[in-house]
Amino acid sequence: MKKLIPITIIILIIFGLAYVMSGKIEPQENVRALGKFYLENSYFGDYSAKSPEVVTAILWDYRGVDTLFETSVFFLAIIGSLTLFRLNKKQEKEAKERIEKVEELTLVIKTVTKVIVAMILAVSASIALHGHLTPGGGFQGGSALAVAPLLIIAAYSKYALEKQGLDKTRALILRSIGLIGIALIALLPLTKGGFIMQNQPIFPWLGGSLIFYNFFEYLAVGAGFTAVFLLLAIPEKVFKKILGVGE
Amino acid sequence: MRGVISTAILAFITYIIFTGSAKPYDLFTGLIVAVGVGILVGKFLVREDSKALNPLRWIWAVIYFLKYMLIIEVKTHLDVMKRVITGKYNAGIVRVPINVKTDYAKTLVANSITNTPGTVVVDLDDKYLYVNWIDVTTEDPEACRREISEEFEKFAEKIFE
Amino acid sequence: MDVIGLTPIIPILFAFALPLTSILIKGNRKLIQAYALTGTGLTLVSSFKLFQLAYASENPLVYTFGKWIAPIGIVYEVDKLSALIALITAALMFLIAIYSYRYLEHDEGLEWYYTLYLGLESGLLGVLLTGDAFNLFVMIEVTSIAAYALVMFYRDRGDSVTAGFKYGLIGAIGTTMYFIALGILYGAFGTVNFAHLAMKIHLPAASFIKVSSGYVTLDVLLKAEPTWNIILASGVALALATWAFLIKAAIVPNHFWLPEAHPAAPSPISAILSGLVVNVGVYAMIRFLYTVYSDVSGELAHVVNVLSAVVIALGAVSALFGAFMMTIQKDVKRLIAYSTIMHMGYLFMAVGVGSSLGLQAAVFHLINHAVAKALLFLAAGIFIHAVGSRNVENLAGLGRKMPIATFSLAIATLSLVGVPPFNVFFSKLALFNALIEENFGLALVLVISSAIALFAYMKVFYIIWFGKPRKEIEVKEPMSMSLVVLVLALTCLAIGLLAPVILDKFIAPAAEQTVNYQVYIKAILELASKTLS
Amino acid sequence: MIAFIWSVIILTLIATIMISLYGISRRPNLVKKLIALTIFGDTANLLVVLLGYRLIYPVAPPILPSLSKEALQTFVKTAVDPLPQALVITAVVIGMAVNVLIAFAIVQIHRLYGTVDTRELSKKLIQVEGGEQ
Repeated sequence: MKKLIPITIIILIIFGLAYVMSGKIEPQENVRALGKFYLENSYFGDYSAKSPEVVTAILWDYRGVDTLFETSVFFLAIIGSLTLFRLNKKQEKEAKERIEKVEELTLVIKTVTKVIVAMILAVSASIALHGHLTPGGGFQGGSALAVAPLLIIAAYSKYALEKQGLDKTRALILRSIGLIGIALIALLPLTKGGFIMQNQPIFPWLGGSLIFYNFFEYLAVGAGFTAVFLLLAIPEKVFKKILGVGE
Repeated sequence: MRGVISTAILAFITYIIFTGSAKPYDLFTGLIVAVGVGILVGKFLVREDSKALNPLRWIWAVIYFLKYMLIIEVKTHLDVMKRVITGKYNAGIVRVPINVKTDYAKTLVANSITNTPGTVVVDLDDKYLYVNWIDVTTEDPEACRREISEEFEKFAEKIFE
Repeated sequence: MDVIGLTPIIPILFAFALPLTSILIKGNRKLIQAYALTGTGLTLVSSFKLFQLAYASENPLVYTFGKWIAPIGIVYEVDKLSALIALITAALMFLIAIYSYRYLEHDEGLEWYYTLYLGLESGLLGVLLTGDAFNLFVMIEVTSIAAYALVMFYRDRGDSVTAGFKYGLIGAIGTTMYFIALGILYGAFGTVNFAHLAMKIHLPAASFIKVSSGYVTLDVLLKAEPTWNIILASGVALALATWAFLIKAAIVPNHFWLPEAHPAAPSPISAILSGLVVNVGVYAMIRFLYTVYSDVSGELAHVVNVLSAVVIALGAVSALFGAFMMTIQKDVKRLIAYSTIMHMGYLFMAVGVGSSLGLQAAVFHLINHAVAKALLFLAAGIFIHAVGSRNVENLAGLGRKMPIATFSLAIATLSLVGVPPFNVFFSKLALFNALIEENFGLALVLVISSAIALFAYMKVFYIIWFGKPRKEIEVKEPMSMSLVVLVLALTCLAIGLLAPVILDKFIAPAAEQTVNYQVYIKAILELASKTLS
Repeated sequence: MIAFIWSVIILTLIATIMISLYGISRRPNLVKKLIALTIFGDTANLLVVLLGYRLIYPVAPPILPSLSKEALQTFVKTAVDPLPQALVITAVVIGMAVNVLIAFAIVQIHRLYGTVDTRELSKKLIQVEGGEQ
């Protein structure tokens, strides 16, 4: 009841203001000149990124630098998280050992997870590799990819994942490779006398360099999330011991 | 290289269905992705290649799918609808022995039971399924098995064992 | 010309590869240090080249990423102001990288530290070079996120994690505000490029620009009318953006994160945060007020005037508040952090004045403050490193054991309070001249707060030099750290001695070019017609 | 009528922003602060996406339906503005990155102090004030 009154007031104010406002604003029916330029030129036209997906064309071609640094923001966030939860070699080994028996989920979930993981890998790759044709792209694909390790951590345990060789270090290596790939694709045009992040005509086919960016971004984001999940899956006890904080 | 081919087929089919088109680009990237997925996770999915690639098992799987969807599901739906209308039910959890051995077969049986209305698997261990049943007619495990899961197990055995 | 585009890319590339490298070299500290020095060193070389180019050229330099001219793509537009601050930034980052090695000798995680450090450098340089308002947002975020993480570097200490959390939360609010402002700017003007925005704002008066490139599509873009009421939109957008910049620069009432965040970080990072990261807010403010919204007329001028008045008032409050808070601090680094708030107050006062003199003073003071404040934190860091405490009382009497550090600390404090012949004196003089033109009260604020600050600094200095040591500890002066500090101290002196020349040769042209929005727009347009023809 | 609904949507978003800011500043629980922050960021993103919307029928997403010149004509007439969407995607990723870092900080605070309540935290912080390095 106590919450109802402010909510009612807010709603009334909104409707009242909207009534006043609605006479004054005209609904927007046209795109702005810049938006129209992108719509016209993304695939056809002389100034084209050769991609029918206009948003991806803007992301990785017209305004590619934004995306390059957006990726580095995410990279720095993950590095920051690793810094917060950093472990030295000995502690890392400790974190990899099971301190107690881990309760795994039932057989049905484990079996289904196996099949689903394979399907998730295929689906996420499809999202990433069709980023220049349909909605989606490297980041979206990578986020979908990261669901696979998350499911494994939930259904089995983080130790199962590490036993199969996917530990934090490997995830980090994969992430580094993805990012270096992006940076190299961005710098490649310089060798041909172009500009940083130039797409056409240095990569002349459909989508141009967008495919490579999407692929590397897919790898980097997937691996980055995996590293974060692995870190979060370390039991609280281990960390408290490392930090020297009592229960 | 265990399980690569069968997993790759699964991944490829998923990829093409999800993409929704089969242009050369899709087929080509799909193939690469499928092989990659097969190499990565194949060994966890498949224990014996000869079993997984046996066409007879696939045919049985298709038959089972059709029968399950068209006959068993309809039958149980009607049954539950009747119960909803008449209000006649006698719910309870029963213990049902399970005879199939492999993980996939067990999963198939458990999921089949859960997916039909009126029965839900709440837990399972090595020998038994614990099923929440809408109409407990018997508490004898073997009788339960006959009522609930025998048909599923028959097929599961043919497909996976 | 590639050097313009490459300057922020070099450090980020080094940051990308550092985790992999550190795994390959098995975390060898010396190699990681060498790697970091290579990265920052190359960036320094690149920004020095940039500096030369910018000062040799009449117009701002433009680099088109992906060959897309503005406003289609992102351009880096480097005028003298950007190049000058970029050089200072790169130089300080390089020196502090040398200093960091010894300071962090007891801590693990050097590779993470340097990854974030290089990311931070890339963000700072990107902020300075970019000619696109949305790219500015992205680069501010790069800077901020690295800063948040670095504040939390001592992850087992509750105060630094809490301070980092607070900093992150407030920073995220600020940048989201700025993002909304960008949305409004795009909604109204249909562009997020600085030069293009400036053109749209000055459109009635900008008939001097030949808006014709011979290429139809571009003409349509350039001639497109603003779609909304630009006065209202500018007002809201500027208010939101200013709020964001006030948060980034820690001006009262958005200052509260700074006195916690800056001391909590390792001293080299405190130096960067106080010397360079807060400048982001000032620089962005200058870009908006002096380049995009310079010389506007009519109702827009009214909007800008109100905003300037608010900025000046908040700046004055910050200056006094920072000065008073300095006197009651026991923690050395916290004291210096409050001094940062005070100096940011000066800068905003000068920025708000809106005259060319004010801008000159602001730019000169920004540079001097960066050098002197970094020096102060680094010099204090040497003592803190030796003792392991930030409490002033515990540092008592250490001064006589570390002559170089003490000497530098003395120069830093003398310089910051404004004693001739050190650098800050001359920028304070310039500030005084600029402020007294506007209002006598503002100049008085400057004088009073400086006097209070002098008192606060002298107290610390007295204790460190003459105080009785609490307990005898063996201290040796760490050479690599002391040398860096000495270099900075001499720089302070040199800038002070050469102040008239520097003002004349570097600061005045930079300020002049910044205010000249016509040149700023022209550089973009000329390049556009050249690329398209 | 359309204009009225349009105004209601925009005002609702602005109200959400206000409420989320209230949440960030007033809620004592750090996790709730973070949740309020994500609401704030998402609302800002939604606001910017709305800027690119067109109040026409039919309206299309900015993806070329088929690779032919004929399709382009109707496409340009019906598609929404792609630039705000691109900006928002960038902002979404950045916002998420910041949230990840803040969430990790909260986890770490909880490990160190055993609480995520600002009132208790400030009590515990005073005890270590003037702390040793």
